[in-house]
Amino acid sequence: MPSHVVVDRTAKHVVLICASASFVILGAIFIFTMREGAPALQEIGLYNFLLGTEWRPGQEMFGILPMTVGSILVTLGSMVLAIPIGLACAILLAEVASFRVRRLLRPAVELLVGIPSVVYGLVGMLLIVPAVREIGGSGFSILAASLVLTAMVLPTIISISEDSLRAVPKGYKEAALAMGATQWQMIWHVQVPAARSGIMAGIVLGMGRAIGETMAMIMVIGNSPIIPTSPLSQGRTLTGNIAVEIMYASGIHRSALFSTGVILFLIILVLNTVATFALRRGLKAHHVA
Amino acid sequence: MKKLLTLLITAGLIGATVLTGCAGTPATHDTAGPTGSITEAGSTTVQPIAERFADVFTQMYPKVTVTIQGGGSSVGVKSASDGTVDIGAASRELKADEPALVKHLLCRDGIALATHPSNTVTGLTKDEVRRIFAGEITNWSQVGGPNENIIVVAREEGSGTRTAFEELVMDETLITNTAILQPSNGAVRTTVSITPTAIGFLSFGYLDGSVSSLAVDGVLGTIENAKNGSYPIVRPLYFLTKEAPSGLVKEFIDFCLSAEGQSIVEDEGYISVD
Amino acid sequence: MDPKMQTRHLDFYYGENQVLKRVSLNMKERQITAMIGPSGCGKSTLLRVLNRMNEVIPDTRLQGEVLLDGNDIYASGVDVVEVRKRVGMVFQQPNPFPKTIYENIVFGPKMLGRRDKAYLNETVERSLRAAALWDEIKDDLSKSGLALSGGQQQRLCIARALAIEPEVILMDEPCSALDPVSTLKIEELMQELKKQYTIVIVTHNMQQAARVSDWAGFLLMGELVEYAETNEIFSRPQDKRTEDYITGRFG
Amino acid sequence: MSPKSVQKIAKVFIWGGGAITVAVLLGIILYVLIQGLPSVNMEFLITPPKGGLSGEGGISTATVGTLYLLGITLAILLIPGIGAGIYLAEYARDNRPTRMVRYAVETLAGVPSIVFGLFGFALFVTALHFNFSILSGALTLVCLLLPTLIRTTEEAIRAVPRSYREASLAMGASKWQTIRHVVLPAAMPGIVTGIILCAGRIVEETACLYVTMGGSAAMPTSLLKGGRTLSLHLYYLAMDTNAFDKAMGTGAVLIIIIIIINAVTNLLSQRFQAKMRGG
Repeated sequence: MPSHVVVDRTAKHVVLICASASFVILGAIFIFTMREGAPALQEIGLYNFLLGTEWRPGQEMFGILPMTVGSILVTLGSMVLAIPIGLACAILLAEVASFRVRRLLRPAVELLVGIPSVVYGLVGMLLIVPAVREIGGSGFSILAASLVLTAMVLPTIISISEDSLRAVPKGYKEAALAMGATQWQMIWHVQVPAARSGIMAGIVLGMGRAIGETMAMIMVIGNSPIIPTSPLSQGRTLTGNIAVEIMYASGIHRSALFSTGVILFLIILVLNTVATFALRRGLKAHHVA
Repeated sequence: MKKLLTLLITAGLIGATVLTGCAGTPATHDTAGPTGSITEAGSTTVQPIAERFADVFTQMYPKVTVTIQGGGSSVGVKSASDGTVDIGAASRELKADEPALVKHLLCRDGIALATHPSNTVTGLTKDEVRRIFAGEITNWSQVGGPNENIIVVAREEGSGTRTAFEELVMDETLITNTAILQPSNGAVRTTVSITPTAIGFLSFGYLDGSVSSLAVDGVLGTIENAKNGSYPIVRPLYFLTKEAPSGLVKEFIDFCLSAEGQSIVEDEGYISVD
Repeated sequence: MDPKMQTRHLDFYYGENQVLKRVSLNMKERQITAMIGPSGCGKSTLLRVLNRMNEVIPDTRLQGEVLLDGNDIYASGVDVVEVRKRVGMVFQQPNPFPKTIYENIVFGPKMLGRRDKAYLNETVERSLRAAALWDEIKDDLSKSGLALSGGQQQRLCIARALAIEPEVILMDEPCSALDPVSTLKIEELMQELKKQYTIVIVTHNMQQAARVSDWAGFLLMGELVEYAETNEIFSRPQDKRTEDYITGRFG
Repeated sequence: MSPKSVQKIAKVFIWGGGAITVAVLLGIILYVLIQGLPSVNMEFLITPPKGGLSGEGGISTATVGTLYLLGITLAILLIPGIGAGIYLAEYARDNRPTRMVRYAVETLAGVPSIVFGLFGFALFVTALHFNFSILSGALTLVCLLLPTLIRTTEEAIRAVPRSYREASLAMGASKWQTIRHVVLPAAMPGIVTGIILCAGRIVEETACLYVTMGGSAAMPTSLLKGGRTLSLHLYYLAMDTNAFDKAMGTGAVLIIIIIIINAVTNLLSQRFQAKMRGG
């Protein structure tokens, strides 16, 4: 066999092994967290674990509903602000801004992704928490966490929405303008609906980032395992539950934290599948057109 | 391009190595003495003292390396019993369901009640403390302070400080879940120091000017008061070994319990054992 | 004289779709054979089959034989690299690598394991001279191949193909992306090259086929309708369909 | 309301969105720099932090820890990451195994950092006895960053024109020679951008390192020693000490590093795009 054939074959196998690595890692993560988390689920029961409202490891009470609610609330809270701001910024970048404005704004958005989450947490702790305390409560709150998250998910929403707004075929836009629509009418009634799937995907991925955020959350949310009763109330996220307690936990407690990881993993799995589906549908829509 | 990549990686590695060399421990003269390594893990309350012990010990015996890691009291118990480390550290008594280990009483630690320096309340009874952390007393005016809601700051479940606090103060009642929970003594101190109406508990070793320490049952939280037994919230800090220690490990523990070791304990703000 | 290359009863499929139907064709040594026909008739596919470039595209199937000096290049045990070394190819779009001119030309020899500097230098000069490019760019060898004009890029690609000393050169509409002056240069170059190499060219430009080729074949829907000497086919086409095509009645 | 006044309101909305985004960014950066830069000086950069409860000292060991982690992580990450990217772009057919790999890469990209941390904690720290160490942190980061590098590599390779491959193959180069000598060099700018992106993530990342690196403030003298990165150091300073000035100083250093990394990425991709065009 000529030597280049041997090299070719070896290379092919090497890159194949590389490619299977991510599959193996994903499997390993699932199996490991599952295995470590299983004893807790067996002991506590899925129902009590998911719907229990008390998290008191010392008393063998492991209900993660407060954390699930906490994660959902901070995520929704951040979306309330991030969606309109992000969408506006994406429209600005994709359609309205001049080349020069874009050249300033784009790196700004990229930079926003790069700032470490602990920096967001620190700024949140020193600026936002005291500000929220002025309204009431301790300041460590769902509201403070939502505000910090807003800044963190903005870039995700902006960049994916901008891409999908740009992907809208020129023909649509020109047709609308030629019929006498104002620029805004064109954007709102033609471009945004056409880019709907992509914008949805951006929002869903932003939600994924919000749910997954850990360090900034534990720095500003207070980490109380209670179901928040108001935006000023403290709370705890699923991610925070793991990070705050994993270092000192043992036995069933430790196992319950791994189970929390499994739940997080499953939530992200669902969100990602939704986002992928939305993106694909968006692409298909343009192909048909 | 390839060069740039290699550069990136080697720059990282070389930079790390060079800096390690420059900033590493000062060169010590070669003295005869034991060689080998000791590993310790467990309670983060013990960690700062253990790090000081390790520093001084390795200066005495340069051929010995001592690795100190955190992890918490439960980790200390677990890793000492399964042999992952030579020495485990715990800042509480062993629980009934935990394996039996050899305990070495290293020192004692008082747990202080910390408030914001601007708070006018200077003392509480032990029962008031319990009721505040249980969520029964929720306003400073109920204990002689201004009409402000009390913001309770506690450690998270599993922490040795929390376990000790529960044993010494809470007396079977539970710490309210509406408390802000922070994952370290330092984080409790920070939270109290930036929250005017907060109260938290933390190890004596962590007290500094940023928070004020309350008197409990009329006794101020100081080392002397803890030592003479009048301050009510004091817990033991242990080194744990699987069996009676021997060789290098024994040498290290003996050093910690010696007069020299105990002076380090006092330096760090803990209570020495005589 | 035996033909340099030969196809025998060649069938070729993309999936279920048959694009070549029992094509049998002789390509004579040191002559230019042109394939003409409307787009989609299979002429580019036929060209790719001649140096097994069709194998790059997945899900294709081939039946029949392709002979190079009488040996089937698809027989088992034949090394595809050896085939492509002997049968070079020039593409429709000039496609120099984003490397220097020098690197572009020595790429092939290097891949085949030639490393000695002297040989490589000599190869660069020989190939560029053969491609009539040497005088224009001999001082710019370290410039990017992409910095050349379109016509120069295509001649660079020809030089690159010549560097591995092939016996046959396949040209897939080599002038379709070029201006008339560049086209003329390439056509002149082909007449030079023909003295040493066997050339097969695919073109949709009938004037070009008439100008440069010695033999011409007319392909229609995968079928070789007619194959003869070029002046034969253009002056006295035997098949009605060929006549219709070259007189411009369709296509 | 007339379309014209709607248009006016819409303009305010659109420009408002942009303005808020810029304001948030500038607000954070300026706040951290103004609060932090006064504590940044040569001494801050080269003295080791005291660690523990004390916020005293500088950031030297955290800087070394970051560089160390950066070097080790990239060294382990590059081959599997780029290799998998090559596979997906050049070899993969549209079949079940390929779809499974793609699904794995997409899913892995979304898994939260703390879940990687749990995994690293269970596998590297506990099961494999690497303990809290640079190595455990690096291996966890490799898992976390793999999808990023795979995706950027694949995209960069797909952007290489088909004609390059054909030219190379037609000259008798084998498939691997074509990839190695034609495709990869042409895709290099994209791949390098991906690698720098990963470097940025290593600098930013905290959650998964928080539970795998131990956070020792001492100089990391070997792979199996614990350590902290600048981000982790910032976390410990902010949460465990009252040294907010030092925390801000560390934040300022981090922000400057990130700004430099972003600038280099932009510069590189511009320069290589120019080169590809034949400048």
